[in-house]
Amino acid sequence: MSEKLLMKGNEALGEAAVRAGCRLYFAYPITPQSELPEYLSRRMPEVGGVFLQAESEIAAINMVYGASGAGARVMTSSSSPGISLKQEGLSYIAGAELPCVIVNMARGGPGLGSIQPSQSDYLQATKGGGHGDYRLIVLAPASVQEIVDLTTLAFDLADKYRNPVMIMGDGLLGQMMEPVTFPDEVKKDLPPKPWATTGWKKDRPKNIINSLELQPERLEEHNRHLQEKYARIAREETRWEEYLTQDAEVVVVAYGTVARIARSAVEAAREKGIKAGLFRPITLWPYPYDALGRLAETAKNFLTVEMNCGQMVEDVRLAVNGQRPVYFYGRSGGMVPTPEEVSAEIEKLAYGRCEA
Amino acid sequence: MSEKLLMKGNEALGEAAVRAGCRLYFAYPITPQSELPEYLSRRMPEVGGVFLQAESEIAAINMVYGASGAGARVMTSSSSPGISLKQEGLSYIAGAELPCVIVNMARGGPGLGSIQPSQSDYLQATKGGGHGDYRLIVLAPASVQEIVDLTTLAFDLADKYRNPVMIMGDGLLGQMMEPVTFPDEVKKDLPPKPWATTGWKKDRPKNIINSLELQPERLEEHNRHLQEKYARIAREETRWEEYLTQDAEVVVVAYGTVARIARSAVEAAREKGIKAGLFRPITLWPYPYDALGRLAETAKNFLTVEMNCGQMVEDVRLAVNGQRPVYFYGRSGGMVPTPEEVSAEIEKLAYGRCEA
Amino acid sequence: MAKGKVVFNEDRCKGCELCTTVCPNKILTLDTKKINKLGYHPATVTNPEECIGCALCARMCPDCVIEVYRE
Amino acid sequence: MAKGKVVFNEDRCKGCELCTTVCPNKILTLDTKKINKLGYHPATVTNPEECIGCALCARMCPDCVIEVYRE
Amino acid sequence: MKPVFTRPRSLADVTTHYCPGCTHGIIHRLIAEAIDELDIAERTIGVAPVGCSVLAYNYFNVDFQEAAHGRAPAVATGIKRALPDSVVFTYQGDGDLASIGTAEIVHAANRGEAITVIYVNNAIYGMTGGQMAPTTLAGQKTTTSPYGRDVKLCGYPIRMAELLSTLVAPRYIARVAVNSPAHVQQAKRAIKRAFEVQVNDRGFALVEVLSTCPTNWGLPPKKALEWLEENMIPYYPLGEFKVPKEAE
Amino acid sequence: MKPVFTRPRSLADVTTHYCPGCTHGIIHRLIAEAIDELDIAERTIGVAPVGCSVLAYNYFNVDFQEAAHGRAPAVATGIKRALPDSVVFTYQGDGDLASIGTAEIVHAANRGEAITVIYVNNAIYGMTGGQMAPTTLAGQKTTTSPYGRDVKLCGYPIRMAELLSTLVAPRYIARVAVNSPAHVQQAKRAIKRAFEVQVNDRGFALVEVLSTCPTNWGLPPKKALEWLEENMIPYYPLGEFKVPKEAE
Amino acid sequence: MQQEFIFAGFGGQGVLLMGQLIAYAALYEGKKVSWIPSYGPEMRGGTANCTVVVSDREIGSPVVTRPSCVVAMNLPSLDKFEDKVKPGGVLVINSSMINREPRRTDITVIKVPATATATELGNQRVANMVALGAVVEATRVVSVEGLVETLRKKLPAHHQDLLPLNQKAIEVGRSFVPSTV
Amino acid sequence: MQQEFIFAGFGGQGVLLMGQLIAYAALYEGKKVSWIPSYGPEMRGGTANCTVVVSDREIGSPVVTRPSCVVAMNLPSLDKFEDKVKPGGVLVINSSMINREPRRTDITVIKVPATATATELGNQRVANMVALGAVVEATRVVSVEGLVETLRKKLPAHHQDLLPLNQKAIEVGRSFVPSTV
Ligand SMILES: Cc1ncc(C[n+]2csc(CCOP(=O)(O)OP(=O)(O)O)c2C)c(N)n1
Ligand SMILES: Cc1ncc(C[n+]2csc(CCOP(=O)(O)OP(=O)(O)O)c2C)c(N)n1
Ligand code: SF4
Ligand code: SF4
Ligand code: SF4
Ligand code: SF4
Ligand code: SF4
Ligand code: SF4
Ligand SMILES: [Mg+2]
Ligand SMILES: [Mg+2]
Repeated sequence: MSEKLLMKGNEALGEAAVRAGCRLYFAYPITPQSELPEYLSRRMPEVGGVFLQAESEIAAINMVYGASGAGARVMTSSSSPGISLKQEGLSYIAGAELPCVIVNMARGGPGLGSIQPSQSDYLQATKGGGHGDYRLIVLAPASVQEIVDLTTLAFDLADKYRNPVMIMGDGLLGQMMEPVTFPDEVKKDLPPKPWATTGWKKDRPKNIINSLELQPERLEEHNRHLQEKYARIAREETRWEEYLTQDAEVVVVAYGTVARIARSAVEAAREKGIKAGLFRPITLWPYPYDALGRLAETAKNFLTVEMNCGQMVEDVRLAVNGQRPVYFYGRSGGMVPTPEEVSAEIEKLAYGRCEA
Repeated sequence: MSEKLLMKGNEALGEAAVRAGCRLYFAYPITPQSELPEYLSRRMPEVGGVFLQAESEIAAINMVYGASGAGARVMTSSSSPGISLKQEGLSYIAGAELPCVIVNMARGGPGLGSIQPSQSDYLQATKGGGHGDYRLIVLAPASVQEIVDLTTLAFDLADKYRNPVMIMGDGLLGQMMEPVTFPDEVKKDLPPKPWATTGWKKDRPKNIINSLELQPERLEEHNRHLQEKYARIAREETRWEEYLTQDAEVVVVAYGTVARIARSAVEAAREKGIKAGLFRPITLWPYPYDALGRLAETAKNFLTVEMNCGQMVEDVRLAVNGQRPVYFYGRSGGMVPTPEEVSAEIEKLAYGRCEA
Repeated sequence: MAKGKVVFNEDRCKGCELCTTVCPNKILTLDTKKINKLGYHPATVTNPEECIGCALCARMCPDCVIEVYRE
Repeated sequence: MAKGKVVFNEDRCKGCELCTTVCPNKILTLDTKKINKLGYHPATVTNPEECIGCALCARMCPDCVIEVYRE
Repeated sequence: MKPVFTRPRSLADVTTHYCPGCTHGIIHRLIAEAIDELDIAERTIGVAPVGCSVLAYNYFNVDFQEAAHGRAPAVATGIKRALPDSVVFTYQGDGDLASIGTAEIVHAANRGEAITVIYVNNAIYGMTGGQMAPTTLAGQKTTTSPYGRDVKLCGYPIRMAELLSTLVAPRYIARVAVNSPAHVQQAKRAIKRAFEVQVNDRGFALVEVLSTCPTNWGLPPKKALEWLEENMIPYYPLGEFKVPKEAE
Repeated sequence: MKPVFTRPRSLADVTTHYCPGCTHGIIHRLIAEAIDELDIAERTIGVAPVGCSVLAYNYFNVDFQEAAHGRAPAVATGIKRALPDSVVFTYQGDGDLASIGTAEIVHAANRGEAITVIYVNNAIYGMTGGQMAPTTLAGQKTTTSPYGRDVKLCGYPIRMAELLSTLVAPRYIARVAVNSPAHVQQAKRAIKRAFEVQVNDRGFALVEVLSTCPTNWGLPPKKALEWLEENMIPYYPLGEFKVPKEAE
Repeated sequence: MQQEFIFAGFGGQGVLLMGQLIAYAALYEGKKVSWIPSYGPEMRGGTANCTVVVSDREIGSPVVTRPSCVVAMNLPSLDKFEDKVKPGGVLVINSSMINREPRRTDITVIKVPATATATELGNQRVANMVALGAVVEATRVVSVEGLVETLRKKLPAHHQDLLPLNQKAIEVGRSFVPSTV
Repeated sequence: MQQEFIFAGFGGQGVLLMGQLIAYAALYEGKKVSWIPSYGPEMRGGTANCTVVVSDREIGSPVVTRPSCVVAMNLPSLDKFEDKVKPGGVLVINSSMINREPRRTDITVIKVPATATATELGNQRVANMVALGAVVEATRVVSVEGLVETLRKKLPAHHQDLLPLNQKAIEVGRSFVPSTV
């Protein structure tokens, strides 16, 4: 591990990608993630990699498709409106089972919205903003160091499962500086990709990167294969973190930036003698339904806190499945909930809540 | 009501739009909805309307934005990949609160997929394929006549709530011919739109069509306003149909094309003495959670049937909220479930099911 | 004497008549008595000895049905 | 004698100096003693009597700060 | 004394958010003057882009729509087709029009939509903090071309006026600059003409305006005017590329 | 007897799904011949479009990627940047390249991506059943221009070769046709040259190929060749619009 | 009562129209009907088919796995659909274009030399009407009068002169159905 | 122990750097730190600020509603942030640029003529260092030695000659803090 540096989330993500062996990056500027293309425009040439500013988000995601299909570790990034533009491309990439990393440093919506942090792209990321039955693996870091760690993981998971992986951040995570360390070694031993289109020298079957299947029977077959893969990912890669949940009566569920704020609130509640705990999903898909559902045995209430109008709360409800009440507290449009606000909500639940 | 005609779903939709007062239509060809632009390319000039084939789905949805902002009744249509491309535009339209109608004659995915019918864009339509917290009203017809009726309704709801409305069909509905009648009268008394940009003659405040709000406080305000509107729509506009549910022990939940197939299966089951019933959501958003949840009092099992790998089943679970088991049966990739397959699933549940 | 020779991969022929159109000697035609695997009347040569092996037919064939040989 | 007259909407001035650059008589300058509402030193005219009312300053002002009058 | 220069009525009486010396402001004023002179304010609808001029809707006394990034020509098409008697103009930056919005401008132009496009080329992405634009000059340093634009890797700056002039339908296409009073006067004539073409000929008109971005060019406003003159004009020649037939 | 014409090795030995007499097949063969003659099959990667040639990946003996509608130039860019020594070509229809994919082709060309683009202009959307394309001729009837293309409402057919030739970076741009043996020979030379430009000069090359769609034009294949000659070539002149410097 | 039909053949044989005429005729007789075409890549030049459901009640699935009647106007259609006919159902084959015997023995097979008959009648394009005559005769899904009336309504004005020919074709088609059916 | 800072001023006053130096110095002393800038439309030409949290434990929210210390380098910053200082907290104001008195009485106000002092020291750009000296003296968030050491590490090689000036500025800045604080 190298020296601790203070770095912005966006830049740390770029450096982590380089160290994970990513050598091609295609993107289009948008606030609040532009430090990432800016960083990589300097850094990629240093390592013999490719930084290319695409003409649009759509071009960028399709460049990713091409480069990934050619066997490269490749990344793109954007923020909310730009991610919406990539939905067709994402569906194609998932359909053709191409590994790649997509970063969303989300901002307030809908529409042009604001450039302040938000989590209102949760459903888009986890339920499929594009058409068809497909899944992105969605990783939600809560600190700059975790951005680094999950970026490394993202490339590995992408290759392991031939699946696109999204890193779901927000403007705050992208702009924030925190201390980080990087793995010293630059990733060299990348997995072989015998399926990639690298030129057909007749030493293997001809490779075709594709998501078209005009025979519905065969497309159904392909969908079954995808669903089996998704089930395997759900079994093997679901990640979360629990904090003081063992005896918690009020379980706060939050991810990313909000999870940090919620932790402060949980600590404040504990100081007041309230048995509060924090459940933090790290993979938003696959969602830790089982782990969260298990907490319903001890918890009396669940409080979902999000920087949106209520999106992950649906997954919390699905996990809790009617065993306990699930409440929601959210701020939207780029507003960030404060620890005090969350504490107040916890207290309401701990001391009995009037409204449903 | 005029004479009964046999018409394809795509064409009937076009005619219904014209009779609902829609005078501008922008779209890009894609199977299996191309009969709709083809029909309107002939029909619009007859009524002095505008048919314009856009250079892309993205251009089309943004033309819709402009025309709707200028006060017109306007529509676009596409099928799955093309709908994915419209996600940014849809988020803008929802954010700016513009009334319009979007048609998705869905096909098998993900990616290029097939051109056969599918329901695998359910989550995209209902949970927001675009960024930000927004909702489309989503109407799911199950016959050509219902396409006509819901198209008329779509334009009215759009104007009433200043909200985009999606008609969610599939390739089969678009291609199928069934008898239809149309309302005789062409809609004339369209609601006034004082907010539209029609040229500022200083007789009202200047009109701006917009979704930008750089102050997060104000964007949050706007989001609250939207959420209140959505809550109102949910209260006032949730639609569904129940068939033999009163005493049903097995409740099949299905919409659109699949609901017809499920109804055949329910009838077959009743003939065998099985107490089966059908719950058919007509609005996919707002989803009839309450009505469906109430059935948990009598039903023993819920069986969700979809032309996908399991999407609406999440909403069924949310509605049933753990009170009864919810099962899923689906076909994907353009395959259409048969009444026999569904009957077999119903029987499994009626006579006890081994697997969970 | 034939300077050239044309060989048809008959089951690939779609009976489009582009070859028959361009043959300078007009010696190609569709064999209306045959139906090939694809369900078309395949092209055939009527007067093989008049073929000059110019390969115009082959160049115009969209389905690469024709091979041409020359002395 | 002044043939022209310039009037500044001072609180709109951003002190960019485009007007001062183009004035043919170089009679415009930033008033470094003043800070306007926006926090800038606003432009001002040093020798108003030399103004010929050519309006070049106004045409170059990105913030429409200047009105020009002429005899 | 008679007023020889006053604020145009169609220009809203507010402070803009533009940086000091940014010539977006001049271009706004020229548009407002054209609208006033043609007396079309009451039927004009503007379309704002995503870019530094995203708030343009606040700066004109006409109805406005805010378009998604690059899509202003499509939005304008929707408006114009809905209201054929309106006067519709888009105001777009070079990232907006020449990068993400390439398809929309090419096809609006090709269709001959009766709209007026004001295309502000400042060789950079202003709003997002100075990234490279497709119009960024060879060797020019930006936050995403930190070693200077390498034409081998990113290609040459794109000349949209020339490119669009190959199309049949557009009636008026010109390139002007706003870096000196003389150029501003030319620009004014071109912009007015671009509106006239819409009003009189129902044709498509586009004016590319070379503009400065002192902030992201890292230059004081006065120097920015010079940089434009010395670097941009040689590569982006001024002139009228297409003019309505009767006036040819 | 010696073979004077045999199936090129790079053309897969399978039946295509194209309609009888559709000249997509001729163009496929010309590409395969160029690949064979330059002996680059083992490093060639094709990019198929969405359009009638969507299944092109089955018809060549080279690795292939299937792109989303219009995005082939972006996909090709990704491949080429990942594998600079590969030979990458896209095969695109006129709907694909000149309509939805306008931005991608303009910018791949403008960047001078070292790829070869084969652009098949048949003045219609073939695959989806004969809708109007941006290239559809004035007055031409299609399923979405049932009264004939009205240039007042939809603009004039777009000439992409000319439009792209205004850009600096492209090294080779030509328009050819495949409606007669002589034109096929010209087309063959142009296509080969477009690959050579990629291999030798690392430059962008595009060949627009005028092609027939007997099915959607509603003409027998032979008549379609004539229709192309009589209607398309006058509007879409054949020729080389840009050639590599040394050969000028 | 519900009957399900698949009409299949080459693109040019008018099979989609056959289905539409049956659907319309049934509609005029107060039945519920649905019609769906095959659509997709096979469209291009190849075969086409459509499925028609005629019923007394609301139609559930418009997609049919086991039709009560299949009309095969050419060999590929017979190959594709023969196995799907519901046991006890009807299979009408255009024997002019199909030179093999059907394998099924649990259904009623009606051979109609539709193309040949049409050619004899002077217009190859009415082969579909010949087959339709047989269909109506064999299944009684609609009355012959109803079918002819439908034709009259649906023939465009400038083609009304073709009505007698079509009517004749239907009549001849009926005659190929053995009276035992 | 946790301290939260907001550094605010004009874009050119180096307020983002002030925050980063404190964050680095605290990091080197083994603390947990976070730094966030204001970003957004106000960036352009206007004011800038950053928030720094220094803590012994993992930092929860990096966003701070009630900072324990605010540094206002100009008047708009004072107007914006004065009310936010936590009761009992510290408010450092650049009195060279701010001509009004703070209203708060429940906090410690430290007036530092930062700009004037920097000008006196010969370089107006070290005004931020003057203020930083006061901050460190008043809050003890890091040691002065640590801060200077951090500066040494972070000054680019070709600017190391500026170190003495910066150090001097910090020292003078400290002197503006009354010993009672
Ligand atoms: C879909 C989308 N992509 C990217 C952005 C971010 N963005 C905002 S403005 C802009 C570019 C502005 O540059 P330009 O069009 O040249 O206008 P300028 O600011 O220079 O006037 C970008 C990329 C966005 N808002 N939406
Ligand atoms: C995003 C998207 N939009 C539309 C389609 C439907 N579509 C498929 S091919 C095609 C056009 C094909 O025309 P062209 O590119 O000219 O190729 P051709 O078939 O004529 O060779 C369209 C619109 C699609 N598959 N995806
Ligand atoms: S080779 Fe020439 S002469 Fe021989 S058949 Fe072909 S076209 Fe005719
Ligand atoms: S050109 Fe080819 S496919 Fe067409 S008829 Fe001749 S041989 Fe057959
Ligand atoms: S009007 Fe002319 S002379 Fe007078 S101040 Fe302005 S530029 Fe100078
Ligand atoms: S040009 Fe305008 S804004 Fe600039 S200094 Fe002069 S008056 Fe002020
Ligand atoms: S960033 Fe550039 S273009 Fe934007 S307002 Fe400032 S100077 Fe003008
Ligand atoms: S539809 Fe047209 S372009 Fe497509 S294969 Fe058939 S003839 Fe060729
Ligand atoms: Mg710009
Ligand atoms: Mg085409």
